[in-house]
Amino acid sequence: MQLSVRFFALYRERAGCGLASVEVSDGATVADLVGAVRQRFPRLAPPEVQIVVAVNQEYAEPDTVLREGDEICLIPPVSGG
Amino acid sequence: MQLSVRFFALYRERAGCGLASVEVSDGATVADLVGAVRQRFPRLAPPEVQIVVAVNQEYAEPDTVLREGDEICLIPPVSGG
Amino acid sequence: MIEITHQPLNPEEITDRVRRDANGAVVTFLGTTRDFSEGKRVIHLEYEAYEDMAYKKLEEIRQELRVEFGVEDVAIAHRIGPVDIGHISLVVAVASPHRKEAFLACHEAVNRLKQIVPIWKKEVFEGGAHWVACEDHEFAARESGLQPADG
Amino acid sequence: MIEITHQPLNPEEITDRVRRDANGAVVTFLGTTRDFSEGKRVIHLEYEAYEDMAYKKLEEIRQELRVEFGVEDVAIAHRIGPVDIGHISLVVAVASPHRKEAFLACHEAVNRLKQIVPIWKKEVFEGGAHWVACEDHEFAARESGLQPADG
Repeated sequence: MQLSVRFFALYRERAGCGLASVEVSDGATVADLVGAVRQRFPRLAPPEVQIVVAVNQEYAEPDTVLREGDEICLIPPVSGG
Repeated sequence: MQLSVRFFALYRERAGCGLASVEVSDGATVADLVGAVRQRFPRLAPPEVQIVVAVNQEYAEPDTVLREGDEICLIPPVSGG
Repeated sequence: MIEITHQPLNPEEITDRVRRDANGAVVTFLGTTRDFSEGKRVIHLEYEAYEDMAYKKLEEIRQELRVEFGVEDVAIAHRIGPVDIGHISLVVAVASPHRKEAFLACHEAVNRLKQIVPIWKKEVFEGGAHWVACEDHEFAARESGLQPADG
Repeated sequence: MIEITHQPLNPEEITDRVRRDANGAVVTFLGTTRDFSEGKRVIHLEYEAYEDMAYKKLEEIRQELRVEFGVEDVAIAHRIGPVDIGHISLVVAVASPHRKEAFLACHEAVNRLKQIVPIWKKEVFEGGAHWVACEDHEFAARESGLQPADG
Protein backbone atom coordinates (compact mmCIF):
# COMPACT_ATOMS: atom_id res chain seq x y z
CA MET A 1 0.00 0.00 0.00
CA GLN A 2 0.98 3.65 -0.47
CA LEU A 3 1.26 5.78 2.68
CA SER A 4 1.59 9.55 2.87
CA VAL A 5 4.30 10.60 5.31
CA ARG A 6 4.72 14.16 6.61
CA PHE A 7 8.01 15.73 7.67
CA PHE A 8 8.55 18.74 9.91
CA ALA A 9 11.48 20.89 10.99
CA LEU A 10 14.80 19.03 10.82
CA TYR A 11 13.29 16.09 8.95
CA ARG A 12 11.53 18.38 6.47
CA GLU A 13 14.82 20.07 5.68
CA ARG A 14 16.77 16.81 5.51
CA ALA A 15 14.14 15.15 3.31
CA GLY A 16 13.91 18.24 1.16
CA CYS A 17 10.10 18.03 1.23
CA GLY A 18 7.20 18.14 3.69
CA LEU A 19 5.27 15.19 2.32
CA ALA A 20 6.26 11.92 0.61
CA SER A 21 4.41 8.88 -0.61
CA VAL A 22 6.07 5.67 0.60
CA GLU A 23 5.35 2.11 -0.55
CA VAL A 24 5.10 -0.60 2.15
CA SER A 25 3.53 -4.06 2.17
CA ASP A 26 0.05 -4.55 3.63
CA GLY A 27 0.19 -5.10 7.40
CA ALA A 28 3.40 -3.06 7.68
CA THR A 29 4.28 -1.63 11.10
CA VAL A 30 5.67 1.74 12.10
CA ALA A 31 9.12 0.12 12.23
CA ASP A 32 8.70 -1.15 8.66
CA LEU A 33 7.67 2.29 7.50
CA VAL A 34 10.64 3.94 9.19
CA GLY A 35 12.91 1.43 7.42
CA ALA A 36 11.38 2.31 4.05
CA VAL A 37 11.65 6.05 4.74
CA ARG A 38 15.29 5.75 5.81
CA GLN A 39 16.08 3.89 2.59
CA ARG A 40 14.45 6.57 0.50
CA PHE A 41 15.97 9.48 2.54
CA PRO A 42 19.32 8.23 3.88
CA ARG A 43 20.29 11.75 5.09
CA LEU A 44 17.25 11.98 7.39
CA ALA A 45 18.92 10.67 10.55
CA PRO A 46 21.91 8.45 11.30
CA PRO A 47 21.05 4.79 11.97
CA GLU A 48 21.70 5.00 15.73
CA VAL A 49 19.09 7.74 16.19
CA GLN A 50 15.57 6.50 16.82
CA ILE A 51 12.89 8.22 14.75
CA VAL A 52 9.62 9.00 16.55
CA VAL A 53 6.42 8.57 14.54
CA ALA A 54 2.90 9.92 15.09
CA VAL A 55 -0.02 8.03 13.58
CA ASN A 56 -3.31 9.91 13.36
CA GLN A 57 -1.86 12.62 15.61
CA GLU A 58 -0.85 10.26 18.41
CA TYR A 59 2.64 9.01 19.27
CA ALA A 60 2.93 5.41 18.03
CA GLU A 61 5.00 2.39 19.05
CA PRO A 62 7.30 0.66 16.52
CA ASP A 63 4.97 -2.37 16.39
CA THR A 64 1.84 -0.34 15.61
CA VAL A 65 0.26 -1.73 12.44
CA LEU A 66 -0.48 0.85 9.75
CA ARG A 67 -3.52 1.11 7.53
CA GLU A 68 -4.20 2.85 4.27
CA GLY A 69 -5.27 6.46 4.89
CA ASP A 70 -3.44 6.78 8.22
CA GLU A 71 -2.06 10.28 8.89
CA ILE A 72 1.64 9.59 9.45
CA CYS A 73 4.21 12.12 10.58
CA LEU A 74 7.87 11.82 11.53
CA ILE A 75 8.52 13.84 14.69
CA PRO A 76 12.03 15.14 15.38
CA PRO A 77 12.80 16.05 19.04
CA VAL A 78 10.35 18.82 19.97
CA SER A 79 11.49 22.23 21.23
CA GLY A 80 8.50 24.50 21.58
CA GLY A 81 8.11 27.13 24.26
CA MET B 1 10.64 57.81 78.94
CA GLN B 2 7.80 58.50 76.49
CA LEU B 3 7.57 56.22 73.45
CA SER B 4 5.41 56.74 70.38
CA VAL B 5 3.61 53.55 69.38
CA ARG B 6 1.88 53.05 66.02
CA PHE B 7 -1.12 50.82 65.42
CA PHE B 8 -2.32 49.37 62.12
CA ALA B 9 -5.35 47.42 60.90
CA LEU B 10 -7.03 45.41 63.68
CA TYR B 11 -4.97 47.10 66.40
CA ARG B 12 -5.67 50.56 65.00
CA GLU B 13 -9.39 49.86 65.10
CA ARG B 14 -9.27 48.26 68.56
CA ALA B 15 -7.12 51.07 69.99
CA GLY B 16 -9.30 53.64 68.29
CA CYS B 17 -6.23 55.53 67.12
CA GLY B 18 -3.15 55.05 64.91
CA LEU B 19 -0.60 56.53 67.27
CA ALA B 20 -0.27 56.70 71.07
CA SER B 21 2.33 57.99 73.46
CA VAL B 22 3.16 55.42 76.15
CA GLU B 23 5.19 55.95 79.34
CA VAL B 24 7.73 53.25 80.28
CA SER B 25 10.75 53.28 82.56
CA ASP B 26 14.25 53.78 81.12
CA GLY B 27 15.74 50.48 79.96
CA ALA B 28 12.29 49.01 79.25
CA THR B 29 12.07 46.09 76.86
CA VAL B 30 9.56 45.28 74.14
CA ALA B 31 7.76 43.01 76.63
CA ASP B 32 7.51 45.88 79.13
CA LEU B 33 6.10 48.15 76.45
CA VAL B 34 3.52 45.56 75.37
CA GLY B 35 2.43 45.27 79.01
CA ALA B 36 1.99 49.04 79.26
CA VAL B 37 0.09 49.18 75.96
CA ARG B 38 -2.22 46.33 77.02
CA GLN B 39 -3.00 48.15 80.27
CA ARG B 40 -3.86 51.32 78.38
CA PHE B 41 -5.84 49.49 75.64
CA PRO B 42 -7.33 46.36 77.24
CA ARG B 43 -9.49 45.65 74.16
CA LEU B 44 -6.43 45.39 71.88
CA ALA B 45 -5.96 41.62 72.12
CA PRO B 46 -6.86 38.96 74.65
CA PRO B 47 -4.04 38.03 77.08
CA GLU B 48 -3.32 34.65 75.47
CA VAL B 49 -2.58 36.24 72.09
CA GLN B 50 1.04 37.30 71.59
CA ILE B 51 1.49 40.78 70.16
CA VAL B 52 4.26 41.18 67.58
CA VAL B 53 6.26 44.39 67.69
CA ALA B 54 8.48 46.08 65.11
CA VAL B 55 11.21 48.43 66.32
CA ASN B 56 12.71 50.73 63.73
CA GLN B 57 10.97 48.74 60.99
CA GLU B 58 12.40 45.39 62.05
CA TYR B 59 10.65 42.58 63.92
CA ALA B 60 11.87 42.66 67.54
CA GLU B 61 12.18 40.04 70.29
CA PRO B 62 10.41 40.53 73.65
CA ASP B 63 13.76 41.19 75.39
CA THR B 64 14.87 43.92 72.96
CA VAL B 65 15.70 47.05 74.97
CA LEU B 66 13.99 50.22 73.78
CA ARG B 67 15.45 53.68 73.48
CA GLU B 68 13.93 57.12 73.25
CA GLY B 69 13.07 57.97 69.62
CA ASP B 70 12.65 54.34 68.51
CA GLU B 71 9.99 53.86 65.84
CA ILE B 72 7.66 51.32 67.44
CA CYS B 73 4.73 49.62 65.76
CA LEU B 74 2.38 46.84 66.87
CA ILE B 75 1.94 44.35 64.03
CA PRO B 76 -1.24 42.24 63.88
CA PRO B 77 -1.04 39.02 61.80
CA VAL B 78 -0.24 40.16 58.23
CA SER B 79 -2.45 39.26 55.27
CA GLY B 80 -1.18 41.06 52.17
CA GLY B 81 -1.29 39.64 48.68
CA MET C 1 11.10 47.83 41.13
CA ILE C 2 9.05 47.78 44.30
CA GLU C 3 5.90 49.80 44.66
CA ILE C 4 3.07 50.27 47.14
CA THR C 5 0.33 52.38 45.66
CA HIS C 6 -3.29 53.46 45.96
CA GLN C 7 -3.61 53.34 42.18
CA PRO C 8 -4.88 50.38 40.11
CA LEU C 9 -2.02 48.08 39.11
CA ASN C 10 -1.01 47.59 35.49
CA PRO C 11 0.36 44.03 35.22
CA GLU C 12 1.69 44.45 31.70
CA GLU C 13 3.72 47.52 32.59
CA ILE C 14 5.09 45.81 35.72
CA THR C 15 5.96 42.64 33.76
CA ASP C 16 7.70 44.69 31.06
CA ARG C 17 10.10 46.02 33.69
CA VAL C 18 11.70 42.60 34.17
CA ARG C 19 11.88 41.57 30.50
CA ARG C 20 15.35 41.56 28.95
CA ASP C 21 16.81 39.85 25.88
CA ALA C 22 18.87 37.55 28.13
CA ASN C 23 15.73 36.28 29.91
CA GLY C 24 13.87 33.42 28.28
CA ALA C 25 11.28 33.05 31.03
CA VAL C 26 8.96 35.54 32.71
CA VAL C 27 6.55 34.47 35.45
CA THR C 28 3.92 36.92 36.66
CA PHE C 29 1.63 36.38 39.63
CA LEU C 30 -1.57 38.36 40.00
CA GLY C 31 -3.34 38.35 43.34
CA THR C 32 -6.97 39.22 42.71
CA THR C 33 -9.75 39.83 45.20
CA ARG C 34 -12.22 36.93 45.45
CA ASP C 35 -15.97 37.15 45.67
CA PHE C 36 -16.24 34.45 48.35
CA SER C 37 -14.12 33.89 51.45
CA GLU C 38 -14.81 30.86 53.65
CA GLY C 39 -18.29 30.56 52.19
CA LYS C 40 -19.28 34.18 52.74
CA ARG C 41 -19.86 36.70 49.95
CA VAL C 42 -17.35 39.53 50.16
CA ILE C 43 -18.75 42.85 49.04
CA HIS C 44 -15.68 44.99 49.48
CA LEU C 45 -11.99 44.78 50.39
CA GLU C 46 -9.58 47.21 51.92
CA TYR C 47 -5.80 46.95 52.23
CA GLU C 48 -3.68 48.83 54.72
CA ALA C 49 0.14 48.97 54.89
CA TYR C 50 2.84 50.08 57.28
CA GLU C 51 4.45 51.52 54.21
CA ASP C 52 8.04 52.26 55.23
CA MET C 53 8.53 48.84 56.76
CA ALA C 54 6.66 47.12 53.92
CA TYR C 55 9.05 48.66 51.37
CA LYS C 56 11.97 47.49 53.48
CA LYS C 57 10.64 43.93 53.77
CA LEU C 58 9.82 43.72 50.05
CA GLU C 59 13.36 44.83 49.25
CA GLU C 60 14.62 42.16 51.66
CA ILE C 61 12.61 39.53 49.77
CA ARG C 62 14.07 40.72 46.48
CA GLN C 63 17.59 40.36 47.88
CA GLU C 64 16.82 36.86 49.17
CA LEU C 65 15.55 35.81 45.73
CA ARG C 66 18.76 37.09 44.19
CA VAL C 67 20.87 35.03 46.59
CA GLU C 68 18.75 31.86 46.66
CA PHE C 69 17.60 31.62 43.03
CA GLY C 70 20.06 33.85 41.21
CA VAL C 71 17.26 35.97 39.76
CA GLU C 72 18.15 39.59 39.05
CA ASP C 73 14.92 40.82 37.59
CA VAL C 74 12.09 41.08 40.11
CA ALA C 75 9.22 43.55 40.31
CA ILE C 76 6.67 43.65 43.12
CA ALA C 77 3.71 46.01 43.30
CA HIS C 78 0.99 46.00 45.97
CA ARG C 79 -2.15 48.08 45.82
CA ILE C 80 -3.59 49.45 49.07
CA GLY C 81 -6.85 51.15 49.98
CA PRO C 82 -10.21 49.90 48.68
CA VAL C 83 -10.02 47.21 45.97
CA ASP C 84 -13.16 45.96 44.20
CA ILE C 85 -13.89 42.23 43.76
CA GLY C 86 -12.03 40.73 40.81
CA HIS C 87 -9.45 43.49 40.77
CA ILE C 88 -5.70 43.10 41.18
CA SER C 89 -4.17 43.74 44.61
CA LEU C 90 -0.70 42.26 43.97
CA VAL C 91 1.64 41.81 41.01
CA VAL C 92 4.91 39.89 41.32
CA ALA C 93 6.96 39.50 38.13
CA VAL C 94 10.20 37.52 37.94
CA ALA C 95 12.31 36.99 34.84
CA SER C 96 15.36 34.80 34.40
CA PRO C 97 17.26 33.04 31.62
CA HIS C 98 15.51 29.73 32.41
CA ARG C 99 11.99 28.94 33.62
CA LYS C 100 12.59 26.88 36.75
CA GLU C 101 14.20 29.72 38.71
CA ALA C 102 11.53 32.17 37.56
CA PHE C 103 8.69 29.90 38.74
CA LEU C 104 10.29 29.03 42.09
CA ALA C 105 11.38 32.57 42.87
CA CYS C 106 7.99 34.08 42.00
CA HIS C 107 6.12 31.51 44.12
CA GLU C 108 8.50 32.02 47.02
CA ALA C 109 8.19 35.80 46.77
CA VAL C 110 4.43 35.58 47.20
CA ASN C 111 4.75 33.11 50.09
CA ARG C 112 7.21 35.34 51.95
CA LEU C 113 5.23 38.47 51.25
CA LYS C 114 2.23 36.89 52.95
CA GLN C 115 4.36 35.96 55.97
CA ILE C 116 6.47 39.00 56.73
CA VAL C 117 5.34 42.14 54.90
CA PRO C 118 3.22 44.42 57.11
CA ILE C 119 0.18 44.72 54.85
CA TRP C 120 -3.33 43.82 56.00
CA LYS C 121 -6.53 42.89 54.23
CA LYS C 122 -9.99 43.63 55.57
CA GLU C 123 -12.94 41.77 54.11
CA VAL C 124 -16.32 43.44 54.38
CA PHE C 125 -19.34 41.11 54.27
CA GLU C 126 -23.04 41.82 54.56
CA GLY C 127 -23.44 42.74 58.21
CA GLY C 128 -19.81 42.38 59.23
CA ALA C 129 -16.13 42.74 58.50
CA HIS C 130 -12.90 41.11 59.54
CA TRP C 131 -9.18 41.46 59.18
CA VAL C 132 -7.90 38.34 57.41
CA ALA C 133 -5.52 36.08 59.42
CA CYS C 134 -6.65 37.69 62.67
CA GLU C 135 -9.10 34.85 63.38
CA ASP C 136 -7.30 33.88 66.59
CA HIS C 137 -7.64 37.39 67.88
CA GLU C 138 -11.27 37.52 66.83
CA PHE C 139 -12.06 34.14 68.28
CA ALA C 140 -10.21 34.80 71.49
CA ALA C 141 -11.87 38.19 71.71
CA ARG C 142 -15.33 36.69 71.35
CA GLU C 143 -14.53 34.00 73.90
CA SER C 144 -13.37 36.55 76.41
CA GLY C 145 -16.40 38.75 75.81
CA LEU C 146 -14.45 41.47 74.00
CA GLN C 147 -15.89 42.95 70.82
CA PRO C 148 -13.78 44.16 67.89
CA ALA C 149 -13.53 47.92 68.00
CA ASP C 150 -15.17 48.10 64.57
CA GLY C 151 -18.22 46.20 65.69
CA MET D 1 -8.49 28.72 25.20
CA ILE D 2 -5.75 27.15 23.15
CA GLU D 3 -4.20 28.93 20.21
CA ILE D 4 -1.38 28.47 17.73
CA THR D 5 -0.88 31.59 15.68
CA HIS D 6 1.49 33.46 13.38
CA GLN D 7 0.46 36.74 15.03
CA PRO D 8 2.26 38.43 17.95
CA LEU D 9 0.90 37.27 21.29
CA ASN D 10 -0.92 39.63 23.65
CA PRO D 11 -0.22 38.34 27.20
CA GLU D 12 -2.71 40.66 28.87
CA GLU D 13 -5.58 39.54 26.64
CA ILE D 14 -4.66 35.86 27.17
CA THR D 15 -4.39 36.34 30.95
CA ASP D 16 -7.75 38.10 31.06
CA ARG D 17 -9.39 34.98 29.65
CA VAL D 18 -8.67 32.99 32.84
CA ARG D 19 -9.58 35.71 35.36
CA ARG D 20 -12.82 35.18 37.26
CA ASP D 21 -14.14 36.58 40.54
CA ALA D 22 -13.76 33.15 42.18
CA ASN D 23 -10.03 33.02 41.34
CA GLY D 24 -7.66 34.71 43.77
CA ALA D 25 -4.48 33.71 41.94
CA VAL D 26 -3.38 34.07 38.33
CA VAL D 27 0.03 32.83 37.16
CA THR D 28 1.21 33.75 33.68
CA PHE D 29 4.32 32.37 32.01
CA LEU D 30 5.90 34.15 29.07
CA GLY D 31 8.47 32.33 26.98
CA THR D 32 10.63 34.93 25.27
CA THR D 33 13.34 34.46 22.67
CA ARG D 34 16.86 34.89 24.07
CA ASP D 35 19.74 36.70 22.48
CA PHE D 36 22.30 34.04 23.40
CA SER D 37 22.04 30.26 23.25
CA GLU D 38 24.92 28.15 24.52
CA GLY D 39 27.27 31.10 24.18
CA LYS D 40 26.35 31.94 20.59
CA ARG D 41 24.51 35.10 19.55
CA VAL D 42 21.15 34.26 18.04
CA ILE D 43 20.10 36.64 15.28
CA HIS D 44 16.75 35.15 14.41
CA LEU D 45 14.33 32.42 15.48
CA GLU D 46 11.72 30.44 13.65
CA TYR D 47 9.02 28.17 15.07
CA GLU D 48 7.27 25.43 13.16
CA ALA D 49 4.29 23.32 14.33
CA TYR D 50 2.46 20.19 13.31
CA GLU D 51 -0.64 22.20 14.03
CA ASP D 52 -3.45 19.65 14.24
CA MET D 53 -1.51 17.38 16.57
CA ALA D 54 -0.15 20.32 18.57
CA TYR D 55 -3.71 21.53 19.29
CA LYS D 56 -4.63 18.00 20.34
CA LYS D 57 -1.63 17.67 22.67
CA LEU D 58 -2.20 21.12 24.21
CA GLU D 59 -5.82 20.18 24.90
CA GLU D 60 -4.55 16.96 26.48
CA ILE D 61 -2.29 18.97 28.79
CA ARG D 62 -5.20 21.19 29.76
CA GLN D 63 -7.26 18.13 30.69
CA GLU D 64 -4.38 16.71 32.73
CA LEU D 65 -4.05 19.98 34.66
CA ARG D 66 -7.76 19.85 35.43
CA VAL D 67 -7.46 16.30 36.81
CA GLU D 68 -4.16 16.67 38.65
CA PHE D 69 -4.42 20.20 40.06
CA GLY D 70 -8.15 20.91 39.89
CA VAL D 71 -7.58 24.04 37.80
CA GLU D 72 -10.40 24.94 35.43
CA ASP D 73 -9.04 28.10 33.91
CA VAL D 74 -6.09 27.56 31.60
CA ALA D 75 -5.08 29.43 28.46
CA ILE D 76 -2.16 28.46 26.24
CA ALA D 77 -1.03 30.37 23.16
CA HIS D 78 2.04 29.58 21.03
CA ARG D 79 3.35 31.79 18.27
CA ILE D 80 4.89 30.16 15.21
CA GLY D 81 6.85 31.49 12.24
CA PRO D 82 9.66 34.02 12.67
CA VAL D 83 9.97 35.58 16.15
CA ASP D 84 12.44 38.38 16.86
CA ILE D 85 14.80 38.32 19.85
CA GLY D 86 13.09 39.46 23.06
CA HIS D 87 9.62 38.75 21.73
CA ILE D 88 7.07 36.37 23.19
CA SER D 89 6.75 32.89 21.68
CA LEU D 90 4.61 31.30 24.40
CA VAL D 91 1.98 32.42 26.92
CA VAL D 92 0.54 30.04 29.52
CA ALA D 93 -1.97 31.53 31.96
CA VAL D 94 -3.53 29.55 34.83
CA ALA D 95 -5.99 30.88 37.37
CA SER D 96 -7.38 29.18 40.45
CA PRO D 97 -8.92 30.11 43.79
CA HIS D 98 -5.56 29.63 45.57
CA ARG D 99 -2.00 30.29 44.46
CA LYS D 100 -0.27 26.95 44.98
CA GLU D 101 -2.31 25.12 42.33
CA ALA D 102 -1.91 27.99 39.87
CA PHE D 103 1.90 28.02 40.24
CA LEU D 104 2.30 24.22 40.03
CA ALA D 105 -0.13 23.78 37.14
CA CYS D 106 1.43 26.60 35.10
CA HIS D 107 4.95 25.26 35.62
CA GLU D 108 3.85 21.74 34.76
CA ALA D 109 2.04 22.94 31.63
CA VAL D 110 5.23 24.50 30.30
CA ASN D 111 7.29 21.40 31.17
CA ARG D 112 4.87 19.07 29.37
CA LEU D 113 4.53 21.37 26.40
CA LYS D 114 8.28 21.18 25.89
CA GLN D 115 8.18 17.36 26.08
CA ILE D 116 5.21 16.31 23.97
CA VAL D 117 3.82 19.11 21.80
CA PRO D 118 5.05 18.91 18.19
CA ILE D 119 6.46 22.39 17.87
CA TRP D 120 10.07 23.07 16.87
CA LYS D 121 12.41 26.00 17.28
CA LYS D 122 15.19 26.86 14.85
CA GLU D 123 17.94 29.19 15.98
CA VAL D 124 19.78 31.09 13.29
CA PHE D 125 23.33 32.24 14.19
CA GLU D 126 25.94 34.08 12.15
CA GLY D 127 27.04 31.48 9.63
CA GLY D 128 24.74 28.67 10.75
CA ALA D 129 21.46 27.44 12.09
CA HIS D 130 20.18 24.55 14.11
CA TRP D 131 16.95 22.99 15.32
CA VAL D 132 16.97 23.09 19.12
CA ALA D 133 17.00 19.71 20.92
CA CYS D 134 18.17 17.98 17.74
CA GLU D 135 21.80 18.10 18.92
CA ASP D 136 22.02 14.31 19.06
CA HIS D 137 20.92 14.09 15.48
CA GLU D 138 23.33 16.83 14.46
CA PHE D 139 26.24 15.36 16.36
CA ALA D 140 25.58 11.88 15.08
CA ALA D 141 25.17 13.29 11.60
CA ARG D 142 28.52 15.10 11.74
CA GLU D 143 30.25 12.01 13.09
CA SER D 144 28.92 9.90 10.26
CA GLY D 145 29.87 12.46 7.62
CA LEU D 146 26.32 13.59 6.89
CA GLN D 147 25.55 17.28 6.55
CA PRO D 148 22.25 18.90 7.54
CA ALA D 149 20.13 19.46 4.46
CA ASP D 150 20.10 23.20 5.18
CA GLY D 151 23.88 23.46 5.12
